[in-house]
Amino acid sequence: MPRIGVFICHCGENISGTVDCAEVAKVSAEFPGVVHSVDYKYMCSDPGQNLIKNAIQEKKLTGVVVAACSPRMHEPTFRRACAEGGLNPFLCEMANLREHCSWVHEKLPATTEKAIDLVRIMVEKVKRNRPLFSINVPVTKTALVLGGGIAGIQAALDIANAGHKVIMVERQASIGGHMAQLSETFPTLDCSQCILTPRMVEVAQHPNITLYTYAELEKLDGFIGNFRAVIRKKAKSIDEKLCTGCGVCFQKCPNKKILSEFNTHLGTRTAIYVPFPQAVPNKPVIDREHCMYFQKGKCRICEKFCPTKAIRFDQQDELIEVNVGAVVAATGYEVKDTDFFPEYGYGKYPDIITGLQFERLASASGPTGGVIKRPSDGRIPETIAFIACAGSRDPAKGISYCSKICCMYTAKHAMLYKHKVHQGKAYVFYMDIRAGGKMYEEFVRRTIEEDEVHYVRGRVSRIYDRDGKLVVRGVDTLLNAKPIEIEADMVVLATAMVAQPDAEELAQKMKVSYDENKFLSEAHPKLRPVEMNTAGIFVAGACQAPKDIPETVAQASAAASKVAGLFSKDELSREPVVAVVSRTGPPEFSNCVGCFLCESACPYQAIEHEEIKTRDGKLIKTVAKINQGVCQGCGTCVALCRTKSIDLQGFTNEQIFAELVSL
Amino acid sequence: MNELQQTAKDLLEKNAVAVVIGYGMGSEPSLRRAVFVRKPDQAPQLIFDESCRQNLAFYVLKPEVKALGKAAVVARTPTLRTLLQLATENQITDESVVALPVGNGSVQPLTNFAAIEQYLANVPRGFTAQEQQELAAIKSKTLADRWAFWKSELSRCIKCYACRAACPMCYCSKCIVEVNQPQWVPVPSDMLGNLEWNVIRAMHLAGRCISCGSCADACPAHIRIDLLNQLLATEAMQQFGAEPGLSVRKDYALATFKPTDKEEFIR
Amino acid sequence: MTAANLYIPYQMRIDKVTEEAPGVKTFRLGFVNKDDEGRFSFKAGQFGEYSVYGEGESTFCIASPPTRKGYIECTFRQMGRVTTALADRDEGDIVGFRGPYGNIFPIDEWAGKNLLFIAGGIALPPMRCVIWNCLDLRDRYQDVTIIYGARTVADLVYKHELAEWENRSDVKLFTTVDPGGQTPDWKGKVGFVPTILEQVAPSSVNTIAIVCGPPIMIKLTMPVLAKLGFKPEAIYTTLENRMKCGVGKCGRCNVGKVYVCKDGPVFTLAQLNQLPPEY
Amino acid sequence: MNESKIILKKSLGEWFNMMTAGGYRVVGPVGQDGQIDFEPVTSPDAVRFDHVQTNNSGKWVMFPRYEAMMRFRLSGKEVQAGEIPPQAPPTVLFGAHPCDAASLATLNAVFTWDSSDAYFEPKLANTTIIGLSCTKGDSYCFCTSVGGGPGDTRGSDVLLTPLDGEKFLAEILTEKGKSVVGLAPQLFSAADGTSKEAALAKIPARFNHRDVTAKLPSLFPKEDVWKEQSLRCLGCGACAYVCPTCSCFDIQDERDRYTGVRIRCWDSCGFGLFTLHASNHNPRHKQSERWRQRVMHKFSYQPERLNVLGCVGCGRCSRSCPVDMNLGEHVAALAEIKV
Repeated sequence: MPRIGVFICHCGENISGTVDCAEVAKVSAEFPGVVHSVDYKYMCSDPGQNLIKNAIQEKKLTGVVVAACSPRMHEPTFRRACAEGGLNPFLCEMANLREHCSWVHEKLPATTEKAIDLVRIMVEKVKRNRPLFSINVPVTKTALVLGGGIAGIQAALDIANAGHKVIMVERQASIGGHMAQLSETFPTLDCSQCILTPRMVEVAQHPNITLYTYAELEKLDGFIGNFRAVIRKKAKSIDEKLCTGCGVCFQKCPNKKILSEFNTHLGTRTAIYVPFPQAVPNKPVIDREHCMYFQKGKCRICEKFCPTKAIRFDQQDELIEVNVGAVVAATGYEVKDTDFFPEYGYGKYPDIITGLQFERLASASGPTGGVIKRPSDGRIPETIAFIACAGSRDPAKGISYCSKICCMYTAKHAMLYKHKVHQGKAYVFYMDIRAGGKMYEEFVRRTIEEDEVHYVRGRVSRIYDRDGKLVVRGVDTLLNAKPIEIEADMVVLATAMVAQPDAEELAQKMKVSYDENKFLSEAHPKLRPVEMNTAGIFVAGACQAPKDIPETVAQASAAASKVAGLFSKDELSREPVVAVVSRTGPPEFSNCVGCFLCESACPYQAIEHEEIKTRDGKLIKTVAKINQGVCQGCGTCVALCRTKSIDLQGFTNEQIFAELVSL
Repeated sequence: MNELQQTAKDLLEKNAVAVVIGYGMGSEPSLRRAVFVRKPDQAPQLIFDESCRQNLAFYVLKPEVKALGKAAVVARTPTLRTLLQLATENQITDESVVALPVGNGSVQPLTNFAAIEQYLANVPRGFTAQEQQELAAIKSKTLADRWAFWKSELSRCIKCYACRAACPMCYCSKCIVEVNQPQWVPVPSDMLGNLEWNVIRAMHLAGRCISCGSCADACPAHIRIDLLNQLLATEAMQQFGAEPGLSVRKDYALATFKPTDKEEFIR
Repeated sequence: MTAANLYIPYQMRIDKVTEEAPGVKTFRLGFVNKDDEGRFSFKAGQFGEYSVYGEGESTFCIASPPTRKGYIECTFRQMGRVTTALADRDEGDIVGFRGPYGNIFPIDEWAGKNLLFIAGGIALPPMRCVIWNCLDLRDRYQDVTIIYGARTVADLVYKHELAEWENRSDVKLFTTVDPGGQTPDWKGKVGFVPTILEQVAPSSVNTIAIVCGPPIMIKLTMPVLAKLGFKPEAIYTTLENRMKCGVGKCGRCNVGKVYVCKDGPVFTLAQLNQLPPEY
Repeated sequence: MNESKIILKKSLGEWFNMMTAGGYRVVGPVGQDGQIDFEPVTSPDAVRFDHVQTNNSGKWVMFPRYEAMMRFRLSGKEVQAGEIPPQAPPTVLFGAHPCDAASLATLNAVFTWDSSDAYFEPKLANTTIIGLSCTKGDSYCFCTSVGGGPGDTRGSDVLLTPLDGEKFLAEILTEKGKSVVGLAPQLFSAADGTSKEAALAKIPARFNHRDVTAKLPSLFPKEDVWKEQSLRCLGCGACAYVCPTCSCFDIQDERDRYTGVRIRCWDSCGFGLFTLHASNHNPRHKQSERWRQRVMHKFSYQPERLNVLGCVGCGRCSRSCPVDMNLGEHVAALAEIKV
């Protein structure tokens, strides 16, 4: 029979005020297996802990139940005390007499009876505890940063500056992301590119950062500290070592009419191109879809003119396998197409544009050199209407959330317009103004009051063309719901920020969860905002939810600090509360029948396949195996397993069963 | 020779399979029993008619039958669905089994799971009118009456486990009733143990059971275990859209979460 | 306890617990009720049903010799539900015991002969009873040779008694561990039991061999014994089929027309050769 | 002893009432078609006479599905344990067919072999069997192949044979039988000499059990035979549980908090785990080996060891088999094999 010690804490008056602690101790002493039972005023105090340590030694205890407060509070304290007393710390259990009993009941005999029940349950559990030992997992101190926007850049630089290696993967030919497309940034109106470019260059030059542009994550396996990523480096069709970035190639490329993605289709580019002049790396790639050679088999003009002979038409995609210890997902967002708002006429009228397009028009490096011109005829608009919430906050259109930045950038756009077109009239249609940030409200007020932008609170019902003017029709709900009609030369829609079109696919590749809008889900919305539910994967920026730049940068730094924290140790030590698959003797070797239903249930993808083979290598059966590095001990697989082949260490079926039977 | 017999004979002659698992004459004129045809000239033993009820998919997993080699199974719709569900659960592979669909005219062998999926796409499914009526009758009972009904049914259980043995989805090498650390289900057949056994089995089959009825056919005490399983199958269908055995896609209702899950039971 | 109802166990108190090897323990059990002790007697080779109240019964041999009065000992490996619960018992705890059941080693018939004991791993306990029984009656027998092997040094059970036998001049003891199972200071042999038996090559003349071990060891040892000239009638072993009742009723240990609990557990190889190989 | 009398069918109800009044629990075949079983008779009208066979046998009267033997309580380091005395209420098992009555000899042989079974023996001693001859059989019946017959008196204390729709010939065979008849002597009239033979069902013999017993040891090694026969066997325990002679059992502890009972309950040699060692070694790993054990045990081991046949030819195993394993057919086939 085990030798269990029971230690009842009064917690001052907290427990003893309602529970007869001496009685609990007395009754507990009679439980089968209990050889020692005492009560004490403060078990967590030094003398209290000494009671436990001494009893372990004097009574040769094989298990300890401390009946006190929540294990959240003092389990580490008492487990440490047990360890110091020479008992494996996992042979110590706590019965929560405070939160589960004394605090929630009145002083009645039944309260003491419940306390006795709680102790008895834990006695029965601890009898079946087995010594457990922390699991140590080695850590590969390299981080994989997915995405080279401002979130990825910030996270990569912070991690790299903390002294760890970083591998950055960017899908486009250049890092920079959406921030590189922006003109000025609210609320300070500093030039986006001016503040971003130095960071981009720093990334490129950082000795700790390896940069893969024009590359994507192909596959991610493994677990915290030990991921294995496969990166697909798409064929750039140039030899990056030889290319000097001189630009002759794209000057000579005959196909100049390709709509530039960077310029939001408001400008053009060539088939061999760098996305924008400040690109990092500043080396071109060939867009094979538009390259005449790849499409028609003829041309090769760039090759002819390349002074360093760097063009490689036969280049293939390359798969690179890297080992990393942590992953930061910073894959950003996309702007919602407005096709789904046919009443706003986007796509039908060229002068109805998105906010991001306006950024390019307003940008000094943009297609118009910073002059606000109508895409249709190049005229400077005299009247311009901005429509906020063009898609956001509209469950009927499938986007129920607020895109968060539109109020601010719309104010900024209106302000920029007024700064550039002094005589122009600017209208902003809005639902509410959400300007909750440092200096944000002041910025909006400035737009309204100093720059005299007309803010109209109301929804736009329809936009249509009348003699070359865009008639914006809506309701001004502030003036007795008066219908309002404005004849504008240009309309800017603050379209919703949405997840990248392949966000779901990426999330599945990384085996992390995502919400109904395909934004990646953090582990806890408040307390673990940068961790994902798969340990070792962190999230930064707008791939998690719409965010502005300061928030994105803050989250990126937070993710980086989490990574740096993870990398501060050579090995991860974690509680051995993980699932295990039982093994038996031959000929079955395990009760697991390999149905792998647990595999689809595991939220952490910790279930692996293990082949059991004979000595001469013949496959006997394939059974489940838990990757102890990945397992978070949630127990879902245990509940699901029909043959009870999976057990959760520290919370075994036998223990839980014994707890229930003892009630 | 009819088409079934001819098809079986061809498969055996071509060595496409080592055994054809089918139905043959049983002890009584009205009874059919499983036969294991291994020689082409035995093919005339095979019969198929209304009396052929057993879900032969069970035998695909039986070690002694497996040892004979690749098998063709005379398969009614439930059997086909069972095969797909077994495939979903990694118990059989495309290479281990050929299905001979019966009951729909042609006996064209289905040599892979994709073919079975395709075949099943055109087969009507759902409970029969009689089954639906029985289910509705149970559901319309008051809780007390329902409890009384099941108590009376399950009190007859002698824990012979014929239901489990006959069920092709009960393929665990060590069933939970045999796992004794802890002893999940009391060993003897008294009311508590009977209830626990039958309820646990029903839960283990929820979302997996394709309602072939083999359990009830096998029960020597004539307990309506099939009703219990059908009730849970209905729940799995209504709550989670679970229709097991229609594809090899892994979407076990109890293991996966879908935003469309109703989860009315926890409201 | 009523003698009339054979299913009701004697209550036994655990007087001493010895850790023999990883997962292997020996309990010394004394009768709680002295009347029971007075009624109780057994012979070498017999077994019993040991129980933990609330967990069930488990079958093992009586590992102490009948020549040591006042207690019985059992040695078991923690494997299933009951043995796990047993392993959790401590000195002073109460367990149940039904027995003795089964037949015996015919040690009286062996008088005047050489005895060769061959055991592997956790199968020494069934043999320890008869070894001590014979050693306690040492002058009745000629040479006594013991060959005992285990997977590793740690897995050897009764280490203190092995040392005692080692030091006795009237016992030839050969201990061995499987290749790879030795420790740096291991002084015994290294090799599988059949190999060591072949090396030691005891004479089969006027010798009884008693063999006990895992099925694979038995299978490989028998041909060596045959080669050494042992007749099937001179080779004894004890079977460990699954049992519940211990008295030939529950049907579990039935092999051919034999019930291991009643006709065994002790069999000569000659008898085993008559049985279907279902043990 | 063997005295024959006549009792009218309409008098049976009164006889039952007298038995109940006399302190007997009356157990008989009751239930709906397809689900007729031996259960305590609450109303004489509920007793069935027209069935070939009950689903389950009446062995539970002597050997219940579940039986508590010992209770215990744990506290501190102490255990209080006590025997649960056998419950053996005086019982009349009414309407057992001759095969069922014959099965008692087999059960008795097992439970009294060398040591006495405190739970079985008093129950058997306190049970009076009022047998009922068979006037019909079906293709599963093979009592005549195993030494029995539709009018066999073995095992019965009183054997009733329906002579026509109205009256029964009552053969009073034992003292126990005499006692139950003595409860209501007025209901019995002198026999008129009508032979019961004409009323009995005709059950053709399918094999000679002595030949089978003699031959089986030589069939043991013929693995293919057993494999082929058991290929469709599911390995369920239905056959063993409905069998009147199967007596394998399990012993288990059941407990809640700190009190519990040690019980015994039915088990089946058809289960894979029946012989599984704790080490996971299983002497009868394959279903074919377990099927062979079932046949050998009944037709070879028990006759050799206990001098009783382990089968009474009631056919329940085959009737309840989900996959139409037909014992009579299989044993007949074994009898045909040339060795």
